[in-house]
Amino acid sequence: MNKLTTQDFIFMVDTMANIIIENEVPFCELDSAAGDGDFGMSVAKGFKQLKKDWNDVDKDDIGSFLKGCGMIILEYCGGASGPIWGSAFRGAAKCIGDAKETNLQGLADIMQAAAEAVYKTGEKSFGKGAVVGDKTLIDALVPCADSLTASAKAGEELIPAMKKAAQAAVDGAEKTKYISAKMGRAANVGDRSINYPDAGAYALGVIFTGISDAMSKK
Amino acid sequence: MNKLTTQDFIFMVDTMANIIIENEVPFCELDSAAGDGDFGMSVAKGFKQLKKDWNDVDKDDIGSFLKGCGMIILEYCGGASGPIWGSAFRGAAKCIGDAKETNLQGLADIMQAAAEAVYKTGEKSFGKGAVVGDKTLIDALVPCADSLTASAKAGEELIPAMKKAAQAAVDGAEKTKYISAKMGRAANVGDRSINYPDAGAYALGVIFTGISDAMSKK
Amino acid sequence: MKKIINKPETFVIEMCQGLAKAHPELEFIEKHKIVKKKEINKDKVTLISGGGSGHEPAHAGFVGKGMLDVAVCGDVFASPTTIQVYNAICKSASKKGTLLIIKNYSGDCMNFDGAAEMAKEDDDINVEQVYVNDDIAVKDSLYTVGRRGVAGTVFVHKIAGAAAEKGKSLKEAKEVANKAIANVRSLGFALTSCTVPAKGTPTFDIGDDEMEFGVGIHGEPGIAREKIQSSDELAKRIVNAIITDLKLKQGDEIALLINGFGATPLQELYLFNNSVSNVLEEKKINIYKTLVGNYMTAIDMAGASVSILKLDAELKEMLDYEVNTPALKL
Amino acid sequence: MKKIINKPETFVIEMCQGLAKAHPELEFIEKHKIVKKKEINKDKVTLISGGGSGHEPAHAGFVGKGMLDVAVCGDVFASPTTIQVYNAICKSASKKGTLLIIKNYSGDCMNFDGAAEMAKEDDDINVEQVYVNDDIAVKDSLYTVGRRGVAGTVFVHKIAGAAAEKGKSLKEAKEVANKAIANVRSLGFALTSCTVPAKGTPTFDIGDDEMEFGVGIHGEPGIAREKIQSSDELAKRIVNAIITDLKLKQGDEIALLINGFGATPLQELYLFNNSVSNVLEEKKINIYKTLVGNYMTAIDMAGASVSILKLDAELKEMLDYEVNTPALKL
Ligand SMILES: Nc1ncnc2c1ncn2[C@@H]1O[C@H](COP(=O)(O)OP(=O)(O)O)[C@@H](O)[C@H]1O
Ligand SMILES: Nc1ncnc2c1ncn2[C@@H]1O[C@H](COP(=O)(O)OP(=O)(O)O)[C@@H](O)[C@H]1O
Ligand SMILES: [Mg+2]
Ligand SMILES: [Mg+2]
Ligand SMILES: [Mg+2]
Ligand SMILES: [Mg+2]
Repeated sequence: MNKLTTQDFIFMVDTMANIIIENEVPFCELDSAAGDGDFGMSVAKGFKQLKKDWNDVDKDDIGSFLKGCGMIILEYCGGASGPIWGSAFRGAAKCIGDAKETNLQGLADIMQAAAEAVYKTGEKSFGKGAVVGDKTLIDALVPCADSLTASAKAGEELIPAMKKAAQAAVDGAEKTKYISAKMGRAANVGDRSINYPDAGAYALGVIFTGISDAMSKK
Repeated sequence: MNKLTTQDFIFMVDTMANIIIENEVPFCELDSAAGDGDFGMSVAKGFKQLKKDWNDVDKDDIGSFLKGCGMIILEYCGGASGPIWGSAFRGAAKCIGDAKETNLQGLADIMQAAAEAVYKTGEKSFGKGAVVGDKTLIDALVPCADSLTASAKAGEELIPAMKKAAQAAVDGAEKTKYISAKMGRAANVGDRSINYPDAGAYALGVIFTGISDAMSKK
Repeated sequence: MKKIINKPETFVIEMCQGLAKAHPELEFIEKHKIVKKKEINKDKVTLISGGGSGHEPAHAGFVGKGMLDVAVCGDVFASPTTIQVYNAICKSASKKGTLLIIKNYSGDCMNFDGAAEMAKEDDDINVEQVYVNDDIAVKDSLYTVGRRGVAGTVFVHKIAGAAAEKGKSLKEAKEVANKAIANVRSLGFALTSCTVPAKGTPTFDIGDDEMEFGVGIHGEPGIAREKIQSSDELAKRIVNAIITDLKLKQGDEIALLINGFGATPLQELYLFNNSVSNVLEEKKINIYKTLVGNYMTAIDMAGASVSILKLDAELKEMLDYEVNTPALKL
Repeated sequence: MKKIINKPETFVIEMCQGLAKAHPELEFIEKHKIVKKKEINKDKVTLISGGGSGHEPAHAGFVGKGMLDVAVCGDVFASPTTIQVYNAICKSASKKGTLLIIKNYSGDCMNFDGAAEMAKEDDDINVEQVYVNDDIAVKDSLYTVGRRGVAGTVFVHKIAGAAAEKGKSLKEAKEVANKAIANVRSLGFALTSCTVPAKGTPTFDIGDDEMEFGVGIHGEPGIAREKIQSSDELAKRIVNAIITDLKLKQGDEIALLINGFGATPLQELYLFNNSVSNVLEEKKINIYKTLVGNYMTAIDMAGASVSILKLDAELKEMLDYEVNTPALKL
């Protein structure tokens, strides 16, 4: 299996939603250390709504599906997560367009586009978006996307590449423990965020690991 | 020793003040069960002020001394305790007048007058004063006064009579455990005051015991 | 004990000083712990209330145009002394006499009554008293001292304050205050205990899943210790109890006070107001006016009470009258 | 978790409904969680604020004459979404344009900015934004996102509200709001944690003798975890820090806000006001106006903050202007 169809994306987002909803409380707890403790709730809220409106989401092609998801996330995820996750999905949608099938390279491009969209969202409000080392979910998203890009270039298989990328996200999240936040709410507490991983980055590690596991069992 | 001089009364009130001040917190705790937890503080406040103004209190005769104490107590004891303890002291003062010396019979009369004054204070505000069984300090004060009166009649010695009277106060306070309050703030909680002694009655038991001990060691 | 405090002994005085500093139209007389209007209007009935401290903003926060002229501040949860009240009466006497609004507690009754007697006898001041007894948690019976006065007192201050401001006589002001008292009922519950600063530890112990139903504003026990109920369940139970006691029927008009006990935030009080208003709407009782907030607190207790004042044309007129005090402006 | 609540999922909606029921001049649009004036004045600049819920009475309690026209309510401590804010802008547009007053948090900035962009592009509404960043607990540096917006926001609402009411243009209202922002500083401390209803357990653990100095209004960590200090010590430290940051000098005139975080009762806030006012008096800084109360809370956190607004003639004029909202009436 080296192709990803619209159905695969639907399956991946569904898996993602389930992981987020299951982890609502732990994700909140992660955000308590240096943030305000609502991260799990904020993302879960959007993904719960997504599951509720699931039948109404356009599933004609990958792009329409991801855009539909992005709009619900923007409307229902609270806090910083709405614009960030919403823009990631919409950026990804724009990148893949009306394709109904893609491959590892396509997935890598989608993830790069998502990371780019998150950067732009931050840039619009703060003059500069988050980059790796600012202690945000970018610290997991960018290594993950880069790992996919490298795997595609090296001609690796899809599933192992996804597993490797998930591990890159986990490693990126782990690194956020040792730095102090420069973006997001946690930046307010400066060095006191040290020793706690960024909630968003950590969550992406959990989510990507879950998705690659689920895909490998398919 | 069968006489009580002005000096003895000064000594007894001083002892009383010390006991009250020492027991401020435990007396508050007693009042927490069915009352509002301030009894210790309220009485201690008046007696602390009394000790502060000690040198200015008229000590010419027993009556003037007790009246002087009563005015300070009325002015500085908070809650129900100001009017109650104030009236007790002023009632006692009126009874003994400008005598500089008295005996067991005189002490008994003073205590009866104090109890009567407390009754009158309640009557003025509530149409009826507290009687034994209403779960107030009357449940300790009246048996104490009655014991003194009986001892005087029986021609007993002063100190043993005071010890007996103190025990009567303690026993009276003990009995308040098994009844529900009909007067004072604790009356508001009715049967829920059962199992807890009345704070005022219990305090009188402690105070009279302390005074009779101190007098016997004199 | 976690409080913003210097030391318990000076708690009440520093608090009153802080209040007077925030509201320059009021003055605090430290010697007698009295908060009063700087300018006493000699041509209207003077209104005095007070009681133990710890119920802030009651009572000092209700001193101002259209409510009280003086608040007498006792120590925390302890009635002010007879001498304090006596001084309050003397320092605010008007040509029309003085009405004391007393919450029905032994200590308050004895001290305010004693002070009234002194002012009448020694100073020829015309003083009358009313006693607020709105708490239906406490059964009224021949053997007891009657019901406690709790948050419904705020309505009595408001109504009597308007009457005085409108130029009513002492007799008339007393009558309308007594009408308000006859028509107001309250019932509350606590989720946590309060902590009296001088004692430093909670007044009562309570389990993590428990509430004290029918609690008093000093953390006194109420009707029963129970498992916590939802906002809707509490609302139903409390409103029904008050409806029965006040004999409210369809179409009656009421004023509603959702009162917090100190540590319960406004968000919960508004949520609780939603529950309470829903029950009243179901019963077709018309809510003419609603107050939501911390009006008669029990230091830092978490919990709330509901007070309902049954209205007629006169009470409505008094309720609508302008009021401008630190804690109530309409 | 001890709260008056039905269930966490409906907490914000029920609370807003309860607020609208208590204040019939306001309406709550449930679909977008917006609390707005029933009648929008089309001839003045529209003022919109909001943010996560849990700060009550902020922001819905400041909707009314002389302050906000609309408050957009997020979930507890979570910014409202772009779509919510966008709808608030559309439903309250006036001929003079709309000013968004945003507390400086990533989520709020992104969502309010995104909504402003949508309203400008799609609906040709004239929208401007100001960002409140008064919390001096957070160091302002090139590497961070700037200071947090906390209780000083209440002054910004008040000042901008008066400017709008006086008929100023959007540009002028924005300017005076920015002047208020430039002149307001805050610093606070927490004695206990808050508990987010959805989480159900305290956001942070804190010892019985500890405080969080410099805490944020979401229970975020501040400057340091320390042993509790007395009211006077806290006042000295906080006032001195603000004086330094604001460069206040003898004779300057200020407005003072002693703000409670939710569970701290008014009595402690007044006592704290006494301590704070004493320090300011010593420094010969003139207190023109004082507000004491729960204005910008952190759910049920115990603690308080001090906000100081340095005044000039224009800010004084705006501060004195009539205001009539549920939570602030002057
Ligand atoms: N500028 C940014 N760019 C990318 N991610 C960000 C940015 N700011 C915050 N984040 C992410 O958002 C997470 C917090 O989300 P959430 O708790 O919903 O927002 P809030 O801070 O408004 O409470 C952080 O853990 C971080 O990963
Ligand atoms: N009518 C009364 N007659 C005699 N003693 C009374 C009466 N009412 C109350 N007491 C006594 O006063 C005590 C409570 O005093 P205190 O705590 O100072 O008053 P408060 O009830 O105002 O808080 C009770 O324990 C009881 O002994
Ligand atoms: Mg967060
Ligand atoms: Mg008591
Ligand atoms: Mg008391
Ligand atoms: Mg948040």
